Amino acid sequence: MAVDSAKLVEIIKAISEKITENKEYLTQLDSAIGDADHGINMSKGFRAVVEKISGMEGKDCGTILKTVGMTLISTVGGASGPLYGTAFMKAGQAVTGKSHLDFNDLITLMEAALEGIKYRGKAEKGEKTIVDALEPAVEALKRHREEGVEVALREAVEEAKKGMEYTKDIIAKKGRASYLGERSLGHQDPGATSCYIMLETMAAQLLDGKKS
Amino acid sequence: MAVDSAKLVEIIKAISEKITENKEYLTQLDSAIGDADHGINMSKGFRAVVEKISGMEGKDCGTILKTVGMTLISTVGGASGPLYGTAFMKAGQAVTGKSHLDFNDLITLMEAALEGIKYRGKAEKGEKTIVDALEPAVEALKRHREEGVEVALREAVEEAKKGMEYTKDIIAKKGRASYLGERSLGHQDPGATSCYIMLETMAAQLLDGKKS
Amino acid sequence: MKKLINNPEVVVEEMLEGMVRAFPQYVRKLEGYNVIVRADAPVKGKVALVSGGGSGHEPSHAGYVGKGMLDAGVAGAVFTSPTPDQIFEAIKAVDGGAGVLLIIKNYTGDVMNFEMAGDMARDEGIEVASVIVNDDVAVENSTYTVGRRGIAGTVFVHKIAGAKAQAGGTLEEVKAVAEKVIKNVRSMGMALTPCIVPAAGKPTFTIGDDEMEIGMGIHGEPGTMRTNIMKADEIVDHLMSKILADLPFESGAEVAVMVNGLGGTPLMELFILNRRVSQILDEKGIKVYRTYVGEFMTSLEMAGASITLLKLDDELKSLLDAPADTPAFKQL
Amino acid sequence: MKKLINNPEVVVEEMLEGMVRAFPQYVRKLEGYNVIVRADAPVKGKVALVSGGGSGHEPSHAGYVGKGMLDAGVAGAVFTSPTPDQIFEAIKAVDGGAGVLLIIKNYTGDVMNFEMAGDMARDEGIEVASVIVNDDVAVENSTYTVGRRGIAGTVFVHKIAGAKAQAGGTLEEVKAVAEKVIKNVRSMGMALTPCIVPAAGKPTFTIGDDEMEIGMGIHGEPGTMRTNIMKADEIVDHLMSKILADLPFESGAEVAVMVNGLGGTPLMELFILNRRVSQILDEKGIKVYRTYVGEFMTSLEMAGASITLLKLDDELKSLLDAPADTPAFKQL
Ligand SMILES: Nc1ncnc2c1ncn2[C@@H]1O[C@H](COP(=O)(O)OP(=O)(O)O)[C@@H](O)[C@H]1O
Ligand SMILES: Nc1ncnc2c1ncn2[C@@H]1O[C@H](COP(=O)(O)OP(=O)(O)O)[C@@H](O)[C@H]1O
Ligand SMILES: [Mg+2]
Ligand SMILES: [Mg+2]
Ligand SMILES: [Mg+2]
Ligand SMILES: [Mg+2]
Repeated sequence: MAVDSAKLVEIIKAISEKITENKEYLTQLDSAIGDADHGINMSKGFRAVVEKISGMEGKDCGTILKTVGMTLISTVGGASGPLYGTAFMKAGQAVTGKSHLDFNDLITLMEAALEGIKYRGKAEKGEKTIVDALEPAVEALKRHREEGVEVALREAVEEAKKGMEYTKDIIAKKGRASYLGERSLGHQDPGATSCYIMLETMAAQLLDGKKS
Repeated sequence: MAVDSAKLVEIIKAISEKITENKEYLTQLDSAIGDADHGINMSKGFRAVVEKISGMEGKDCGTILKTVGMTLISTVGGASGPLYGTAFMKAGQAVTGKSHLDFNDLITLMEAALEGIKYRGKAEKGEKTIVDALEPAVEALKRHREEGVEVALREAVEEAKKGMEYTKDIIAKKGRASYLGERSLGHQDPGATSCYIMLETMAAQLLDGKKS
Repeated sequence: MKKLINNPEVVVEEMLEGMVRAFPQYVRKLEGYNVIVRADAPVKGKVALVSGGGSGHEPSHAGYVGKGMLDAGVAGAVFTSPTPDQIFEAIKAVDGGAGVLLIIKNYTGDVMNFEMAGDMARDEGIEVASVIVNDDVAVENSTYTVGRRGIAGTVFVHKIAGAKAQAGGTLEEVKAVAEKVIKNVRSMGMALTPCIVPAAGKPTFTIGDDEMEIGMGIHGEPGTMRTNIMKADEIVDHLMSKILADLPFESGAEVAVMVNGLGGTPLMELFILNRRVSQILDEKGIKVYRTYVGEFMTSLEMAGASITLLKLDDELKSLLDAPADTPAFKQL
Repeated sequence: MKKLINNPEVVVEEMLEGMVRAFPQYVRKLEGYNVIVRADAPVKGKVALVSGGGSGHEPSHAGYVGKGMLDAGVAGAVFTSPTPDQIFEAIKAVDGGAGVLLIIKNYTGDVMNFEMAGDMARDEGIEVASVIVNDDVAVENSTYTVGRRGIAGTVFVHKIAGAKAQAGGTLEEVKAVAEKVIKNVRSMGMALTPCIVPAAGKPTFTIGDDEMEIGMGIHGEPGTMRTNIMKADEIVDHLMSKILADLPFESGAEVAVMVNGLGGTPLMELFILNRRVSQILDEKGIKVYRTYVGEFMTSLEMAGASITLLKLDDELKSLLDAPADTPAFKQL
């Protein structure tokens, strides 16, 4: 695997498209246990991101990722803006100056993203947040590092999905849903869902790339 | 015809009952061209009237009618309170001190009532108000004076009914419905309707009395 | 009927009790009457102002009882003018020897009940004058009808006549300035939804999900026109065209603006309306001296709004600027 | 969706424009940002107060910008915390050299965005402190969760910390008194109807004609309990029992009361609620020092209300009594 800046921009555009496709769905999930805006927030943010990074194909990957992060921070607001924004910022910082990303870079930046979200949101796994999808994915990437990018990505997406689905069975301890207490049970977390969508889209893009 | 105080109280109670029966209907008429409260206003007023005049069978007819008027004035509010209140007050003043009312007294007090309403509301016939039912009735009473109370009352009720129905065909010039302009066309006036109901109930009471 | 009430029969009494319990520093209630008066009433030597009408228009009118505005607010049943005896009690309680001005909104019922009360007070030797507010341009004025309704513009009468009385004006002077306000104030409203009178338990009218009512009164009485719902700016354009043409308000004039919510419309939307009001006035060369945005003359929980313009001269400006301290209208 | 708006995408911008056009004597807008600041900002030598949050809670927070309360209100998208750059601009615009206090309602998004902005400002050498308001007793407090939400009690923080800053308090002192308010203020709300976020176009939740939601937040987020609709007094009894038990408020205490409408509930009903609030406090031997009834922290057009009690001491009383002059909160 070798992702250049152009490919990175393409991946981010694909993520933006998928998020926008799922705008209603994410919002509906948020209406059950939050304030019915997660899809609106995320698609607004990624619309701005796509505008900002179009024409950045010449820049290094770190700069592109940091731009994504800054844009999310300055356009989304709410909880998801600072969280995903920090994740992309930290990911970008982890790969500063690189014009290409290999599989190890991918793991490095994913670890940084997870760390960024956990630093910003102070959530642990099991609290019904983005972390429940992201952390198992990052762990899978690391666990399957030796088996190569294809296996590792498939495992990561699989684990993210399981983590996302698991959020139905737990009580929210962080974010707006935590105010619901027991009533948050049975509902899938919107942030974990958007995280899974992003991971899955990224994987599809990378695996596509691999085949070509 | 000879109505004593007890009978007068009985008639007023009958009117109260009929008004209450028609509470919804009068309110519904008022909702089309007014503020949807005429039935509520009138039944509230007559509930208070019945309470006030119970036990007044010993008083003279003038006092009873004035009490009805004062009670309506001090409990109803809105337009119909002062209008009907003044009508009963004036009717009472016209028969002050009388322990019995004969047919001529009836005409006298009805004329006084009409005058009271017109003085208070400054309305003429044809402006879609109480006057459109009351004035034709009073005129019929006078016109048929020689033919006796039975004929005269039946004619009066007939004319009141026609006047009430005629309010559908005219534009309101007085009261809340006047703000509607042309849009008041096609709707029957609530006040004319309550007036017809009162006249009809009174007539039925008097004619019943006659046969017995 | 989704309302935070206990019993439709006593909403007015319970509301007044809640109000007096909230604002004992401003107001008290006359025992046995639905009348709210200044805590320090009667104010000796000051012309007293009495207003009122049906309830359901809160904070009108009892909310404006206090220093620099009203001396008494008389609360009728919901959307029903109070009875003369209630108004009479109010007059007696606030008369400080300098006479009493009745501020009446132009509805047949209100006019008759207030005038009867005025007669009763005059019989007792109290000097009483009255003015009738008729600011609603939705209603065509014609010599054959009862004229226009009084709506939110009434609050400007309270404010300005109240300031004149507070400043020591005589009954004649206070009445004169009230009439000047009435001559120079114009309003018009619209509604998106009906309201429910507690005692009736159902909406005052029915309206489609995509419809609105223009020229709506404040008692759930139908407006002058029903149309498809329009954008905020289009609504303001329509209302303003009627209001501006009526006085008329012309380039160079100075005005006070009131954007009044009818009860169910949030402040956010009122500000969006004011944006367009202010733009139009800019375009016309009419200067905005002061703006009031909020709920001043409501219609229970009805969604909708009215716009009021008051043309000002130096006298009106200085009286409008005067401080006022009441539960619902404060100005420093 | 029946709303007096033009375009759901720009409701916040149009609202702020309407607000600034209404109240130029009080406020101005930072060009390019959804930030409202005092017309005379920065006030040299005074500690500046910055609050904000999602829009849709009007008059919170921009309505409280003015003398004796806030220096800036930052308006996010409807029900969405503003972004750090907006808050950062607000901080820079109002810093008068004595430091800036951020008043944050306890929502994950608000806390993160305000804290990021605080970091940005500190990087530029501005002294910044912050407090987090969490008055909503509906939400169980637990060490495992993020704690309670901030709702209408926030307005008391604005008022009292604002008075302290106006009186010349240092950043430390202003922060300390804000924290004292937070420690002593408790609220709880309920809703009868949902509201519609303009950009979403449909209600935030569905609810039966005979149901109500208890412990409702101010963003259309579900409450803690859904029940059949109750009488006003029963609702107050329930909310008050939770509020009183929590601090606890005990006999002999003195309190300020706020009965806050969520947007669609008319003033009449708020007064009916206050009647019972005041009765209960009487029964418990708790003295009401001041009462505020109206719309202070809304949730668009949602029908419903919240009750807030603030336990007072001499310091809080004198700061609460201090004059304030802002578009939405005036005290003489
Ligand atoms: N402390 C946190 N750590 C990680 N994720 C969080 C945290 N708090 C909230 N989230 C995520 O944010 C999502 C909600 O995002 P969004 O709806 O956009 O913001 P808001 O709650 O401000 O409306 C939740 O579903 C949850 O996954
Ligand atoms: N000036 C008037 N003269 C006679 N009747 C009138 C006048 N104004 C109104 N009315 C009558 O009053 C009725 C309305 O009464 P009501 O609904 O009780 O009072 P309000 O209009 O104050 O709500 C109208 O239907 C009309 O018949
Ligand atoms: Mg959300
Ligand atoms: Mg009526
Ligand atoms: Mg009426
Ligand atoms: Mg949100």
